[in-house]
Amino acid sequence: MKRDMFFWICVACGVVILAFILIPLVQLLIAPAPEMMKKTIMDGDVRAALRVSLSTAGAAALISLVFGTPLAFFLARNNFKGKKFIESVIDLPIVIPHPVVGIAILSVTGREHWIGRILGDLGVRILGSHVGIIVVLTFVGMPFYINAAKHGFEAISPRIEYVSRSLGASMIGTFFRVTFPLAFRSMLMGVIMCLARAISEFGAVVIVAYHPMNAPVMIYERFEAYGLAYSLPISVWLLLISLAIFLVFRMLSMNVKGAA
Amino acid sequence: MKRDMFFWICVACGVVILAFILIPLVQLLIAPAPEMMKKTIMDGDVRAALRVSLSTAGAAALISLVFGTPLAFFLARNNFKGKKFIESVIDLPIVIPHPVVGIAILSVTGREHWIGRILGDLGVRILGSHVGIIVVLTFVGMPFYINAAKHGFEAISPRIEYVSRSLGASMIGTFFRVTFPLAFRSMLMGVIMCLARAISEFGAVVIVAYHPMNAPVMIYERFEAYGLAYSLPISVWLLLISLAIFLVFRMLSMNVKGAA
Amino acid sequence: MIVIENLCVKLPGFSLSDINLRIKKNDFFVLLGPSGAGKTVLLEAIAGLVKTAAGTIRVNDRDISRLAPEKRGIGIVYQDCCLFPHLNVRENIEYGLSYHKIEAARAAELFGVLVDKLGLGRLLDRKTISLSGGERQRVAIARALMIEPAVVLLDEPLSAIDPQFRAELQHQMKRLHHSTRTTFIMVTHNFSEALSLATSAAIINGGRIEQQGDLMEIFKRPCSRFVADFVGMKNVFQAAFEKSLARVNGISVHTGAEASSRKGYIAIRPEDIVLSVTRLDSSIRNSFMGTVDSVIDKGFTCEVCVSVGDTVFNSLITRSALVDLGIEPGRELFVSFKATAVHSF
Amino acid sequence: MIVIENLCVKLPGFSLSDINLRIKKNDFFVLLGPSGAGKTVLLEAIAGLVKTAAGTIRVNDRDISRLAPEKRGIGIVYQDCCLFPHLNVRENIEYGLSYHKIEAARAAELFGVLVDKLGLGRLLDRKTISLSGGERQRVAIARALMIEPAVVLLDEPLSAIDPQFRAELQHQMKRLHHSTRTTFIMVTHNFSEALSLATSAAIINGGRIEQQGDLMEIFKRPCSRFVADFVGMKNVFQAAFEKSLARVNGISVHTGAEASSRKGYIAIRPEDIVLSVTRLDSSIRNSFMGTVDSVIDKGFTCEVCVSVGDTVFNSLITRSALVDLGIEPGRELFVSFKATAVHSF
Repeated sequence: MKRDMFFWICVACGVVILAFILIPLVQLLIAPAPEMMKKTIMDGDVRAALRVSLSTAGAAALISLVFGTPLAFFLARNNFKGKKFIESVIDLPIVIPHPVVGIAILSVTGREHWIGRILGDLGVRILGSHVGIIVVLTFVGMPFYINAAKHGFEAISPRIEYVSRSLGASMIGTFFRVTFPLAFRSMLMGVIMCLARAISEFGAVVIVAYHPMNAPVMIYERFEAYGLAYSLPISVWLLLISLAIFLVFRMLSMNVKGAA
Repeated sequence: MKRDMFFWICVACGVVILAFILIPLVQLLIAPAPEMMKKTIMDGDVRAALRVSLSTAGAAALISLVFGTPLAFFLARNNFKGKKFIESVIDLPIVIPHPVVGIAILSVTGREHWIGRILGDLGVRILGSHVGIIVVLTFVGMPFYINAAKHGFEAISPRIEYVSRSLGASMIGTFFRVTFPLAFRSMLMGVIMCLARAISEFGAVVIVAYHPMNAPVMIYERFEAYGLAYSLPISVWLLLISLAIFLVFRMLSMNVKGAA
Repeated sequence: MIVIENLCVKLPGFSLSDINLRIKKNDFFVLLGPSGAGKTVLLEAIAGLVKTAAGTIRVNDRDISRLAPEKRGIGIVYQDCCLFPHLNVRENIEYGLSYHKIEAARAAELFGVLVDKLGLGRLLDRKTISLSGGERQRVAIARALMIEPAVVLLDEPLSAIDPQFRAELQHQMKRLHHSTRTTFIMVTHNFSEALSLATSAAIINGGRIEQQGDLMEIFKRPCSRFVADFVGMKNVFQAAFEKSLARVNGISVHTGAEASSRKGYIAIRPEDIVLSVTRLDSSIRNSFMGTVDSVIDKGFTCEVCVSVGDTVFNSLITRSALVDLGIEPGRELFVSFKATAVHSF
Repeated sequence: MIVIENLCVKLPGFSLSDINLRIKKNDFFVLLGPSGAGKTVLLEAIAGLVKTAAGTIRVNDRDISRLAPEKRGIGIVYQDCCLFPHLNVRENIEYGLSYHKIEAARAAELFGVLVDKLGLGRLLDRKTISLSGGERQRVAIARALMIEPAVVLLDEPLSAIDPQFRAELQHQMKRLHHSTRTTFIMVTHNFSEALSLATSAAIINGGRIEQQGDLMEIFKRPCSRFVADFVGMKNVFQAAFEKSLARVNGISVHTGAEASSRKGYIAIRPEDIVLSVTRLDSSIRNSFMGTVDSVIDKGFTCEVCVSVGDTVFNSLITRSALVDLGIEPGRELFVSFKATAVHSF
């Protein structure tokens, strides 16, 4: 098993790609001085923006969990005409350009559209509100949760549920006693992916709600208004949050593979 | 097999989610009048923006293909210490908030950083250039290609390559005569996913290059400057391009499942 | 008594048509068939796990065809066991108890019997992931029997187990069947496994029941070419019948009875064919001189192919007989079989 | 001649230790072992597909241990065939030709022979996806032999095939082996399959060679408890030896020769144990009265367990003998076996 040319081409490509990804990120992390980092996090506006990012993304993940789980389970267990279509629709938000998502949401929530009028009568504002941010983050994040949960459910043999039913458990009983414990980790991974996607979103949010300002919008504003140096510290803080979420996700996914 | 409560909960969630995704998109598609659509596409600026989006995204996909394929194959065939780390690094760009990607790229390509100085000496400008857009789009798009290609390679039993080698073919010969034909569709799907992701990017691009203006940036500019109505037609054009790409991808992925 | 009438199942690319079965209470019934014959689908239809297009299933005169699986009282044991991986062995076995009104004392007694008969005593606190194939299968059987179902369906329980341990589990299943009042319906594609466990059986192929009844009867009198091939009837020849004679490629074979049709098949089990160096002076009516084509060693026994003209007879003999007769390819000898060993159809 | 010396392979969670094998040129050699014994890994090590930690492999006096797989001239046929799905049958078989300097005429001749002997004529233009298991396996064998390798490695070629078709492929493989100069090394966990195909063999377990040599010799004289169990020596007892007597649970068993140690095991093959209703008046030295425990029906043969005191003997007899002797559980009869049938180790 000598190392041939093919091996060295692979290694070279690997080194180039890793450097391409890591060098900018590491540079970003070491760029601001520690005092600057500290000063930034003491700034009330920055803290508010980070809080907006985390709370709206968390809400989007929760909504995806509640509404997405039954649909994911249904798709994992049933084959029917139109299933491919439904799966395609669920994947749609992933490929839609980010500002277009914002434009699309605004186009149905304005006063000219019946949905917008119903929302208005209910006192729900989308443009420039927390609710609006949560709506667009759910839109972009939900496919990640549904797909992860669906894969988790698909990995469980339907036969194991059949056995549970033959032993006397109903469908709902089987779901909570067998399916949920076995799919728990996949569902958690889905929630985290949805969260990560929601926190990283900028293009759709900046259209629907420039204020209340979330962290990505604040980075953009500071970059535009004051230049690169002033946007660095808050970028680093947001990056650290994203990396922490990613790390949790990676640890979960490694355990899944280890157990399988 | 009666339809129980569980079934109806699943159906209800499915209807809510499909409506949530489809209604804004359909509304967006039907909002602008056909003449307006036509007028928009005759506008030289709009055409230029779409051209920038397509050409930079295509370049990013091509770069990902060339550099990513050997790495993806290597990861699919070898187990070694640090493999998980490398895979994590490759996934990193997916979770990094979009404006932070732009900030990170700028932080190493400015005059203060040695990489920026080298690029400057070579006459390569990142800020506000096609090259800059291609760099950030490659950054955000490459993970999608590498993961898809890796899965494609993993789905091919190494034994089938072993057989080819036992019959006298070298590693490179085996790759081109056996592995590539079998993984071709997965690689193509990876290229398309990379392309779709690159076309949809806004946050990183708007930081690195407001000009030359690509389509998402133009949508944002028109929304900010003239309001929702003026951003609609170009949003629809970009959405149609994304949907076409997505459709091609879906058709490919259905055939893969059909053949397996 | 289990009565299945006109059962049909339509799945994409596969269907079960018009299944009729009658299985006696407390029977050990075997469903035999090649892979892809629809055996597992039939079990799942009985258990209510796949949708049936038509037909009824009655267990002890109760029509269960429209009931949810959890209301049918039918246990199922899959080939791949399907243990609950997040529960230990004891929790797996006791899973169904909470859904059934079984007295605690009765449950404890039954648990003891199953654990004892299946040799699970030392495994009760183990995680299922650490069990061997045979252990997993025994846990799955105990779990199914713990709720005292009217019927237990076993889907090739022996095939995923190392050959060394098969005999033991076979033995345990036989003893378990004797000690319960549950009807066992087992699926297999292995005829000798069926012979060791069951007395009655049905042969299924391509989604249809080909034959059903007493197992030895099926073995001796297969009703179709497929059944004959499947149960190992190697000597199946096309024949033209004249009274009690069958003409096969110019050879006249005596059969035990007059044929009802003019054309058909005859079949002779390989172990019913006797080989000898001299013509046998006995009550055997069929005796032909032939040449040994080949000898296939099967371990304890050997399969000898002998050409008589254009017809090749397949005979199964013991190894010692092979040596005693000095059989080797090219040697001439006599092929003999009784008229009553000839089965025509 | 293939000589493997001190071969070691270290994989995560598994290793092959110190493998030594000598395989004659043009032999049909069988590697026997239970699943997980390391059979496939050993084949892949020989073919150069897994990294070896130590040791040498020589084929016809050429050390190939450091060569790339494509330089070794060793063909491999996997259990799951691994046909190239994007090529048709003909393209699969001819895949290796472009890498070998084989004259066109010679290649055409060889192609013809392989297609003919393996019955592939009608399949040549078919897509591999439409082939049955047996057909796929035959294509894989033809593909490997097409480049005339010095050695072909067969990884359980029969196990994925429906039982009905196994005998046929077995037959074809035997004939193919006779007509080529290629050495066949086949892996299997099925002892009777090995007996039908090969003459010499090695038994592998837990990554080590337990015994190697003539197959009948291994069958008759297993060198360890594991080999005895594996090849089906059911009567294995712990014994204390006194000259040519072995004491087992209070019974004295005559053995053919004096034992070299004081403690050990004796083993008797089930088919060497004779059952009779009266004591046999013959040259048989060992004869004990016992009680029938159980009868396990194995189709053509039956396994009868007879208790003699605390010792249970396992005897394999034919069905007709079972009926003639009227054997059933509880019946008393004699268990007899020749001193030369007792194997001590």
